[in-house]
Amino acid sequence: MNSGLGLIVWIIAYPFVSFSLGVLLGGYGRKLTARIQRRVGPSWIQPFYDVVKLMSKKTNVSHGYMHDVAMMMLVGGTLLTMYFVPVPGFHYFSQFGDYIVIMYIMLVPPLGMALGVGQTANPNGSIGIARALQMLAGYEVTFVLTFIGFAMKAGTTSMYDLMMLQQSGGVATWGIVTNPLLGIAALFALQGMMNEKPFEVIVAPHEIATGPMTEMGGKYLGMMFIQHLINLVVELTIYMNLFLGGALNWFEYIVKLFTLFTLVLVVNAVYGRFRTDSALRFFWKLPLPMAALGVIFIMWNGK
Amino acid sequence: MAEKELTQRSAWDKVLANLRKRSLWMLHYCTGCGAVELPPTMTSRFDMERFGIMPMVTPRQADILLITGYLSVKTLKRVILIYEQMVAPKYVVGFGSCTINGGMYWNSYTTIKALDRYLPVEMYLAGCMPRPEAIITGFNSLIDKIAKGEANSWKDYYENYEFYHKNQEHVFGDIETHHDVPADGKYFRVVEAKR
Amino acid sequence: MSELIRTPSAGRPLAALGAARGADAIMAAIVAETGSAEFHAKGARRVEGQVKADALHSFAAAMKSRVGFEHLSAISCVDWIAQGEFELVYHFWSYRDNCLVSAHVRIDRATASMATITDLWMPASFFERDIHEFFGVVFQGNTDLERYILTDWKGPPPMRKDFVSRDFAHEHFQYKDYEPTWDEMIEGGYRGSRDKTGGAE
Amino acid sequence: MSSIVTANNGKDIMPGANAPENREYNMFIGPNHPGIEGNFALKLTVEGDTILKAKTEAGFLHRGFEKLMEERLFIQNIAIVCRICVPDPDPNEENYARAIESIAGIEVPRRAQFIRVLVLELSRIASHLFTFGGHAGTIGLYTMPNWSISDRDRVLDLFEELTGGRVYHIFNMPGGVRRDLPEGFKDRVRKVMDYIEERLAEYDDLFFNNKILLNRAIGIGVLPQDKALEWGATGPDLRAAGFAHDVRKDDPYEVYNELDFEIPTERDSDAYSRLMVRRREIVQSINIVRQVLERMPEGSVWNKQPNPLKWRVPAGDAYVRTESSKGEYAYYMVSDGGVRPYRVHVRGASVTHGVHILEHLLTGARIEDASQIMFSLDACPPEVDR
Repeated sequence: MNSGLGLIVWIIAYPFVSFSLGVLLGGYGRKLTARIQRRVGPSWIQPFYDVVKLMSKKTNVSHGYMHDVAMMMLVGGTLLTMYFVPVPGFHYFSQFGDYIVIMYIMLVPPLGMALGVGQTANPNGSIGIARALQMLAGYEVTFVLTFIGFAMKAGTTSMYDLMMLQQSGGVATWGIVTNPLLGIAALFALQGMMNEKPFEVIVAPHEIATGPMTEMGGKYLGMMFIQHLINLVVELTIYMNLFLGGALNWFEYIVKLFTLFTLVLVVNAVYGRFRTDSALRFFWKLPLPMAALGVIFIMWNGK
Repeated sequence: MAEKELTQRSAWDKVLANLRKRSLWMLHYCTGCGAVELPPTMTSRFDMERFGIMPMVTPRQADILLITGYLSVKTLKRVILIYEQMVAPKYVVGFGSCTINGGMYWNSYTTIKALDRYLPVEMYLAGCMPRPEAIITGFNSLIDKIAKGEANSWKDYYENYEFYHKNQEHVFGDIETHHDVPADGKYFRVVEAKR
Repeated sequence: MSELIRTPSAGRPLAALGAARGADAIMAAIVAETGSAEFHAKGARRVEGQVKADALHSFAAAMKSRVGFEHLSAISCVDWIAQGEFELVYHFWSYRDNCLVSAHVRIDRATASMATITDLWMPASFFERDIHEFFGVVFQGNTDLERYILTDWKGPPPMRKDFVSRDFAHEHFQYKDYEPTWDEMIEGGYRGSRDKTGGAE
Repeated sequence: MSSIVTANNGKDIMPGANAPENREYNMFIGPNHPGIEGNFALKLTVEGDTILKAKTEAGFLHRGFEKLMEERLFIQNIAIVCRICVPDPDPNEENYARAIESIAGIEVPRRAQFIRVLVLELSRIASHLFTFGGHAGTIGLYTMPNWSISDRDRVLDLFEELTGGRVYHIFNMPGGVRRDLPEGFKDRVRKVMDYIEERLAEYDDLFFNNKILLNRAIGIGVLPQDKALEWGATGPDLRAAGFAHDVRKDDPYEVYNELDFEIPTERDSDAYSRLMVRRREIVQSINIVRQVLERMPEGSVWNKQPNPLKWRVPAGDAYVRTESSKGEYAYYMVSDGGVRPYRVHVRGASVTHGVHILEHLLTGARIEDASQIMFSLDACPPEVDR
């Protein structure tokens, strides 16, 4: 499938596939949260309705050039990341870029958001962005460290190779089984990466009115929603490929994706949000030492 | 005019309206005591999210402006600013008797008596205060209106801006908002459409 | 059932404040400490009396420090338009005696000026600002008398008796086409346009 | 903080960039603030994440109740007083009725007194459950509001059966209450009380012992006892500072002096203590409700009053106090012997801790904690605005 016509079809269809997956994930998330809260909850494809509604609004508010470009950086950066993350049947771009590339591209959306929100000149937005960048120092360091440890052991940084390595021996070779310390530390980082509670202070509707999204309305918010939904898939897939053995067929992929997301959501539903300083303190006290220990452990054993 | 517009709806408009009605975000701006019946409506027992209705915190994101009860002059000013910041199509829902005719504050020196003189009201929910069941029924009829393409009161604000602005000035003396409403009307092609 | 993290703790024992006094003992203490003799008991746990306007500040200071009434419950204002006076009522509560003392002060309606007690009780600043806003009484020495609730208000102080809410509303707001008339049928009737001596300015 | 300096001659590229007036910025929270019990605005002067100065702004809910009451008959006012405090309306009715009774010397039947206590305590439970939901919302734990507010609905259903209204009850009349208990009502109240007691254990697991709540609420917004007394805190906020004052005990009204209950207090006077005082008060209120149901005597519930349209109250004044779920709630009523009250002054329970105490506690706090501090004081803006 990774050549010729199949490849072109994949490149064109992939954004739509991951958007659809994102819609299903988002809808599932809202439904599951509602069930935990003893509610019926919205439709299973509610995010789709939301996006259609937002994109059909008559938007006449623009705060300037950067505000518009930021939306492209958001969606473009996320789509680019998406192409480099291998999924069943499509890993063509993995040969051109390993996890280090992904790491770089993944910083484009937050950067775009920071620039765009900066131009809206709303203090709530700026505070939200400041918090987002601070939180980055918490989860990003942890996640990168876990990856470094993992890559050192496997001797490769290519996400596809790492995935195939884990697939070679069933569950016993999954990253989370072979390196439980790294796997669990990365799970915390994933929670922060996805902005789910307890690391949700960036949007905190109670004091800063959804932070970066304060001034976004209509099509701008629609773009942010699309980015958010695709990002859900991308981030969960990255974790899956690194620690849960990835997936070779779509059935396995979807089962793992939803299971992982369920875990994230359940934690999200029963915790409040940390303050920024507490969140950083938490990251540097528990997951980061855990990841560092894991890396040291690997270095010790490796040589 | 409304009938003519209805017959002119294309198939795409109809599909869009049917999708749009499934997602309505309500601005969580509670102007009066009616707000106390909103938490029960939002939470487990009545669960508004079943219909895709969610509370949102900023005007830019919201579709529905719910005026939950009496509006004091001080709040009316904020409500007008908020309304103009919202992105069209937007719907004002008057909630409770006080928005209709002043309710039990008919002789109060700070509350306005008729909301539709200052903002275009899509729908009223009568009662002091309406029960959660009434709120949900009201929202469902708003959803039906949107599906049929009849919820066009927001255009009225651009078409008859002089009327609303005159009334607003009658209360405040002079009011300055951040939006150039007639220009927005032209941008949305609402004002031309009338001619 | 899970245990709560923190167990309840005992509060400050009321006995530490000293034994509670009865109304007579309180009145005796007031006379001894402030020299105001015009106080009388009014039901259980209620004592009230008159205080001269210029003596109020020293009276309040003595009440707080020496008589032991450490809580200012409220300051109320009444507009006696027929007598041309405002009546300010200071309500003091004693945690020790569980008794309320209401000190009534009459001030002239035209000058409407009074000494502040914000230096004694911080909560007084809310009540004084409120009375300033709604009655137009100026509290000398209170630095925070700017508009709080009626920020954009242009009319006269609304709680004065010569301000008629209904007339003001008719002038400034737009009504629906119908209007209730029941209030003209009952005793006393609508005090607005028929008896428009002061009215809304 | 060091100033921004270039290598060139040590000159500032941005002169004055670090001057205090340029480091600070203004931030507004509200009035469309999700989760407060009404509109209320905070104007904050902020440096970084720290609040340097806080100023409250009220008046968005001002309806001029005190003026409206002067222009209406005594009987009409019963219907509007409950609107003054939305989440906890019954202390208003209680105060209004008791002020008239005290001026006119009207007797209230004993059964009516018990029913009033029942209604007041149910209202307190409902109000506290509402507050838990709001407080949990400020730290982002949205499962809690979903649970506690829908449990509050069970209490509202009881109110609806008893009084006909879910939120506003218009139930206390001068001289008694409007209706007797319906058939089998006592059993239904007991059932709801048992249910809420069970649910409190679940709330402990989800909310009161939640690690995030402990992390965020302990040590936040500390109001020392001497300051609490000096600044005029009342009710649960004063009891959280360890000072056991409760109007129900110290200035008893209705039949509270015959009932057996405790006043929960806390020591630390932070946001968590104030929350826990309210949580313990629910247990006490359930206890009071059970006692009331058990001891309630038979008899009439209303001493008939004359023609309401010509109902005059003799000249006189009265200051009545009630313990609402927010604190000391008082009415000062003056009658000149006419058909309308001459003056009613409403001393809302939140006028001290909703305005000045909040301003003081916010100074030096962080933005993240602002809404939590506000909620922990349980200030009710409609009481401030009236």
